[in-house]
Amino acid sequence: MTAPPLVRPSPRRGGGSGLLRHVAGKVGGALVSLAAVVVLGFFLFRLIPGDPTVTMTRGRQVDEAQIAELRALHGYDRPIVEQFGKYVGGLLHGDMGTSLFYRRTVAELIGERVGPTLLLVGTSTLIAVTLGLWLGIRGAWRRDSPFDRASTGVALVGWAMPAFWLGMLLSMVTGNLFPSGGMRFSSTPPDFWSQALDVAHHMVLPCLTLIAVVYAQYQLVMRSSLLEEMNADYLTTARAKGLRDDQVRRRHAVPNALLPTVTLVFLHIGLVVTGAITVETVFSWPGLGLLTYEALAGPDLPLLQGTFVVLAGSVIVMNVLADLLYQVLDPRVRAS
Amino acid sequence: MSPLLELRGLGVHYRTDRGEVAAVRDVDLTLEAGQTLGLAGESGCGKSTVAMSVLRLLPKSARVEGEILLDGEDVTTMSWGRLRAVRWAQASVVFQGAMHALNPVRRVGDQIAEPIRLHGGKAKVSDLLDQVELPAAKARSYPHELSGGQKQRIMIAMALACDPRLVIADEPTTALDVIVQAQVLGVLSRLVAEQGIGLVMISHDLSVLASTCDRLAVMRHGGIVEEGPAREVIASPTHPHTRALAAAFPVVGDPAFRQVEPDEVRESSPLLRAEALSVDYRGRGGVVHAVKGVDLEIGSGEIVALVGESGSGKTTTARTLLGLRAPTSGRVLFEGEELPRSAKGLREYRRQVQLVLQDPTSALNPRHSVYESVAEGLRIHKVPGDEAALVADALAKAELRPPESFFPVLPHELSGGQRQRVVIAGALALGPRLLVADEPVASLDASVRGEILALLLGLRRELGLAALIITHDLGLAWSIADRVAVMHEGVLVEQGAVDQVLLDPRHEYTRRLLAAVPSTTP
Amino acid sequence: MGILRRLGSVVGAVGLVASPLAPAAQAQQPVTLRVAIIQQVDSLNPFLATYQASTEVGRLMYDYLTAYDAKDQRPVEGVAKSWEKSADNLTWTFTVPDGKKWSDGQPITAKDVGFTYNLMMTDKDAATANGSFVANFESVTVPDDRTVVIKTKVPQASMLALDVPIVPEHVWKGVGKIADYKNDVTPSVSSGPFVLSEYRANEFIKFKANKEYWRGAPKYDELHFIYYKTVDAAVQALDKGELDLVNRMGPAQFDSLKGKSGITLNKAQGRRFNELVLNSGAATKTGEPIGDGHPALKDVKVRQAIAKAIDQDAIIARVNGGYAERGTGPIPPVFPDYHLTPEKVRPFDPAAANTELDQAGYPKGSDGIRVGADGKPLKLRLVGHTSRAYDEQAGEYIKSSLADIGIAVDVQLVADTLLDEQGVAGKFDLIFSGWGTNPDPDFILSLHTCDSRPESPTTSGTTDTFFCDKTYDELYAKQGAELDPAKRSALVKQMQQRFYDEVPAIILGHDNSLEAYRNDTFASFTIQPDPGGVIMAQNGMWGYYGAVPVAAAGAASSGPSGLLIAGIVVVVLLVVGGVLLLARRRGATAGDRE
Amino acid sequence: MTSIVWQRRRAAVGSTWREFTRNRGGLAGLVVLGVVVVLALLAPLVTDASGLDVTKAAGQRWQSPSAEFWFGTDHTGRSVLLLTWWGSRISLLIGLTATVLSVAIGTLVGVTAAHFGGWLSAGLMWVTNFFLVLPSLVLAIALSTVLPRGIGTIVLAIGVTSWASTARLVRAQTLSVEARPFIERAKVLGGGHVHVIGRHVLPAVLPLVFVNTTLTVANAIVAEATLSFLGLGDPSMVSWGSMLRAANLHGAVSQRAWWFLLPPGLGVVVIVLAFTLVGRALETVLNPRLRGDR
Repeated sequence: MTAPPLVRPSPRRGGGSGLLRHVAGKVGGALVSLAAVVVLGFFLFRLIPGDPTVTMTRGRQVDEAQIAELRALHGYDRPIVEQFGKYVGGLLHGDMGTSLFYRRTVAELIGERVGPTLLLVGTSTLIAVTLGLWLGIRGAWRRDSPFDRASTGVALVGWAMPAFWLGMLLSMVTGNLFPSGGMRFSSTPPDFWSQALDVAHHMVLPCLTLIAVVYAQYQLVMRSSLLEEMNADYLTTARAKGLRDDQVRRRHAVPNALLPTVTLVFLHIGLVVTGAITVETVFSWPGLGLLTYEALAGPDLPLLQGTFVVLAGSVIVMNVLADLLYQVLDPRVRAS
Repeated sequence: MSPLLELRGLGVHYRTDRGEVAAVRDVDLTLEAGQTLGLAGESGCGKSTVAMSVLRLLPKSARVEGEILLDGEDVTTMSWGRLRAVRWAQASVVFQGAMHALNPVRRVGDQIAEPIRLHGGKAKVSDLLDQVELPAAKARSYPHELSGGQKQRIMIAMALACDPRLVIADEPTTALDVIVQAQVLGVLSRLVAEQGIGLVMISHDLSVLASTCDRLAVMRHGGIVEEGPAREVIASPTHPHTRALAAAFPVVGDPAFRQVEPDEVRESSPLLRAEALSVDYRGRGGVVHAVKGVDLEIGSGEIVALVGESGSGKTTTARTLLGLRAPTSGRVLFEGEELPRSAKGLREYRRQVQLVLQDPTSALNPRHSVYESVAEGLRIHKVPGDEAALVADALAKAELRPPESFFPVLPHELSGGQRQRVVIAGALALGPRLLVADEPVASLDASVRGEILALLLGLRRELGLAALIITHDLGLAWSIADRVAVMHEGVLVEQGAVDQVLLDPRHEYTRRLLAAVPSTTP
Repeated sequence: MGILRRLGSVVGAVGLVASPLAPAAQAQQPVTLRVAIIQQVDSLNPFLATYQASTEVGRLMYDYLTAYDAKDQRPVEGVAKSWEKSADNLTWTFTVPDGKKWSDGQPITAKDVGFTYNLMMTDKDAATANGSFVANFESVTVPDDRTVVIKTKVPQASMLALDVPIVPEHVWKGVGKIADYKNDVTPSVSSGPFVLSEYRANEFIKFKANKEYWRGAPKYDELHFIYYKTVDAAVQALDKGELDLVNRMGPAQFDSLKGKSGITLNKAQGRRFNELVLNSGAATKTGEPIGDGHPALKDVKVRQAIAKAIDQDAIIARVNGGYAERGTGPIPPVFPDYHLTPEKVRPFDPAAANTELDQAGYPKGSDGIRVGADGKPLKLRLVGHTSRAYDEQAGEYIKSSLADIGIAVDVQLVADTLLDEQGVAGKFDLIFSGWGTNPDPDFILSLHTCDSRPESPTTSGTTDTFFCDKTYDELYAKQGAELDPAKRSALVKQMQQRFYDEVPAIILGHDNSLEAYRNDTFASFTIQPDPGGVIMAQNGMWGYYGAVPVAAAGAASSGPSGLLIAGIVVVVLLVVGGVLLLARRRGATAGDRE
Repeated sequence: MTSIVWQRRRAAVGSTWREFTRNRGGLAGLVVLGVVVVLALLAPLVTDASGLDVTKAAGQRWQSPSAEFWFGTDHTGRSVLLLTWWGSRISLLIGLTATVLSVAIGTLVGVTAAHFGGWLSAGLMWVTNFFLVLPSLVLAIALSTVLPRGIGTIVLAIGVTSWASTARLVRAQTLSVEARPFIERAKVLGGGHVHVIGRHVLPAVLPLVFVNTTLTVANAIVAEATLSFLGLGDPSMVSWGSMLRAANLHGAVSQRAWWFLLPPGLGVVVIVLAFTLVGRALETVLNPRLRGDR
């Protein structure tokens, strides 16, 4: 076994005893994990000392009766188990409570922020994956070449950078080229193309920042994954067959090395999402990350709880998808 | 007309951190079409390097000198384009360990078809599969879905895809069970005969080569020490190395190879008994019955061979006898008493029964010196007395002399045979009465096998040590065991005295096993 | 990085070329005032909106019964043009003039006023935000379309400062449950100068000029409030021309814009103050002590010594960057009628403070820290907000200042909620606090009366000081009933003097309001008060309403047009880059290798 | 006999060191780390901590670099050089402490899960996988929000959320060591759990843990910077993260105050890069599989 360069593709599993059973097992496991996130989300945010109703009524003259009423309204007077039950019941109906700060439902707030985050994270992931895989393949194939050394070096530097710092630097360096923040100008004409271009324009810097910080993961993983395959006997077989170098790489080495990497891409979407917290903060991108940051200021516990459950939950879901994708992609796992 | 393959003064050097290391020196070989040339030698003798150099498949750190003439054309001076055209179309390779030589994520049919498409051949995958006696439907399989023998046949089919004139088979049957090995060798021989292909066959196993090759070259330390017609080389080897190699593959039934003196076989009191032993695994997809109702007895001072193919349950049986896993049903008796279950009781038991593992390299912690490895058991059991003296004594018993000089040595500084002696010394330090040896010589080079076996026999003679030897090799059983037990799919199908079982097998499976053993006496 | 930088420079080059083209592409844009909004808008529903930003937005859509004059903030015409009160000061009659219209063309009548007030008096949800204004109302009646009669239970001094948006009855009577109504239907039915035209939570709020506005339509077409998460982002945007108006700037940001072409700065007197509360004995209404304040702080001499030891000018210079005015009482200089100028200004004099403490019986211990009569050393906790840079820095100053007079301070910065917790429960020795003030001093003065203390140890009061002083309370009662402005002013000043002398809190400073706007798009704004007033966060909407665009400045902003081209450039670059990469990859793989 | 053992160990360390020094990146990283650590340790001796006190700030606000203030001043007039210097102490302290916590938990869980099978192992693996999947920063944010501010909280938040990958790595390595025949031999010799873990598993796993540690430190330092940037750090301490937070809050970008933005950020980059390089070099040395091609 070996230490991971930064991260390591999940180990391959031996031939399963039926795809269906495996899928059921995975989905079941994920449901348990989701449940754990929900439990964690509830009890973690009960750790904070003090009475939330007092906080809510700060600066207002209220009497005992009003406090009691508020407590009853929010259910704080019930036993903790009952509160938990109510919370879970609410979650199942998409009710995550009400933000103390915005005075709107958490579900509604999260709902309107999901889109921008998906757009930002999706775009940057797509580009980062393409870039990372390409660089990783090239680097590994010409191991220790100047290209390999340079690109690995650059990747490591990118990886070492705090995303928010890079973001601030970029916006300082680029001057007036790109908007200072937000997702669109208020004065852009409402037609689709103007809006799309406007959003694209706003997205350049946050996207670049996320890519620069994230792509290294993919590059380094792809590189080490391919390096591991480089000495594989089947590549000698392929060469012996008379295949050209690029054919050996494209047809044999890369497909094998790609499998663990693809899984990783999905696993890392969770990390990208958390990276998005700081990047969205720096660029005022109106997504879930910024919402989390805003929730920190109070702190707005119901909102924080909501974003926690949603972010952690979505990463778990991604993880299951990755696993299922792996089932489909890798014949060794897929077949009986 | 030039020969199919001619090596003239071939030398291969590897550049390493410590300078150039010669892997192959001054090798001259010639192969005519329709001929089979065997290349024999122990691991590291350079035989695979020779094979790989023919298609210039050596790593970049290798430097090749001399000429490699393929149909009169020198491979070493070919342009890349020409070389690519020659690869597989003129000469193809059946690689060692088909498990890794096939791309795990592509269907085998595609992999067979790949060179055909590349070199513009006309062969059909289904025909090729037919030639190697596989159904055409297997083309849609992935490598992991096939058994070892099937994969090796796929490799052969692939090698034949472009009608090459030369096929190089590098250890094509290693890691296959005897019966499968016999089948694969049969396929290869038939194809050579039918299609007039030149075949270079590389193996460490002289018996394999003897049964298939016309000519035989024996390599050692990168050079050829003996070459000639196969029968001659084996029947009357001139070089001592060849003799050692030949001796390491005992011929079942040949008294010359039987090392047990008849008078050594004596009646003895039972030491270890297994009664109706069954072991189940809880594996993927349900329960696996690994061992089914085995009754086995080992007398004190007796050597019993437990023979079977891989997966027959013999190793599981041994683990259970050692108390490393609990039987599902049945029981194990040591000197008439059932094995203890408590950790303390088991620890005591293990002073009596010790294990010798297949691969001494991995059986020794690479970080521990010989002294530490041998003293490990003494420390665990807190054996009283002078530790250093006890260690020295154990090493001496394992014929590592002078023992003190081995104390600080790390395993990787020892040869394979020495390592196995260290393992045995570690076991002996505790003064056991029974050794369970799991394939004790399988991973050793042929030339040192005899020594280790002789050591085991010597220990029996001097210390009265009983042994249960687990092996897939009937020749080995023939050479040192008093009694043989044959295991097949978890069941002991036959057991008895060696002469009786191996010379006059009753069970059909034993007969099949015996028939498949390649023999150096044609 | 290399790639990024290269990409950046290429984009940069193209961007430079592109900028001059910008105005041409931008002919028929409406004239727009773009304003940064940093604070959240909690609701567009005026009955629910409590945040300052929300009420400011509300003022654009809905006039109040009366307004505050832009120049000196005295009551002027709002929905009502004139008013009179009865001799007993309990009945007020307001007249709504003819001719004012809602933006949908319906007339504005007294019925709308009556509907609004009555809704707040009957529907608990409708009283959420501004219920305090009508809490004292006996009845609101509408004898005819032009007249509103309000009867109060006791005389109410704030009758001409009822900060209640008057909503159109014909829209709101069909609303149903007020608490659930978002009021984000566009276009809104407005009585104010602007009509809501688009609302995107967390992105922007757009308004169009209300052509029906009775004072006359604004001089430009659209007003956009654009969200920025940090002031810094807004300042950058202003610098880049993406914005026209920014407020709430920090001193550093304000300074950074000094001397920039195209930007005019406005340093205005603010209505906010920062204070350091000293726990002079937290207790409930009934006088039951709560919390764990240091007993020495109950001694007014200690409090006065502390006040003397703190160099307020240094804090203003360093922490406020000079952009604040020295505090005395809670009412800021922007309201000169009520602002206190003490007869004897307390000097910054650590030596005197030391002497006073020595005399008062707090000798210094061996470690240099003073010890009280009870043997308790004067080690004080100072609680501040982690979220506020001011607390962090001012805390350091206070710590070192008090160290000079033998008082040890442990600065504890905590989350806002925790700070609230501790503040409400009296679990502090020193704590940072602060308030914004209204033109009418009643509320800010009420905070320090005995009745503002909490009902019980587990509830919260409105007070932050827990101050309870008979003299102060008597003065408070008097000023509330005093309807003669001059006399009331004197009373208010007396109260503040009492507050100043008793030192339940030290008013550290009244922050300046720091604003900036682009003078290449907008020529002028109406400030309140004039001079020295603010553009944004006024008691009114004058700043936005009175903005005058630069003639033909309609498309001066290069932002949106530059963006079109830059956006295209980026897309093109990405495509070209991709093609190049592919091409290079082919080139690379064509090479031959073992 | 112990002398032999020690001699051998010294020789092993020596050869590892020689191999390590052949990796130029790793060596450079190590030198940088050494310099930074020494500087951080020297800070109280060489510099005057009172310069960190806003009340005693020596300079004007937002001064650009000059002879007096090499890195300029911040929003309160303090020397950015001094802040960065002292900030390195907190960043390193938190990074290292959190790593120790994380690696300790990870190693314990990993070895336990691999060595003792059964329900314990299954349970531990489930927890490990759960933490592995859970975005650690999100959890760390939640933890630091609900716990009182301070260095301890940050360390706890980072340590408790980042151990899972170590645990998985250690578990895999333990499994692979335990699959080796010498473990079976040790068991047959009568060795119990303590013997097997102490004599065979840990010595084989620890080098890997060591490699992992250097990479974990890198992660922990970035995590600290991120948490501090989000305002979850100890507000009374100057760390690189809190400096960047201040830079962001007080408008370093709009001021173009690059001198306030660059030093703390570069500090993080350099330290993280140094740890990563050292980690990668160690990995090449201690892990033969990645050692140069044959």
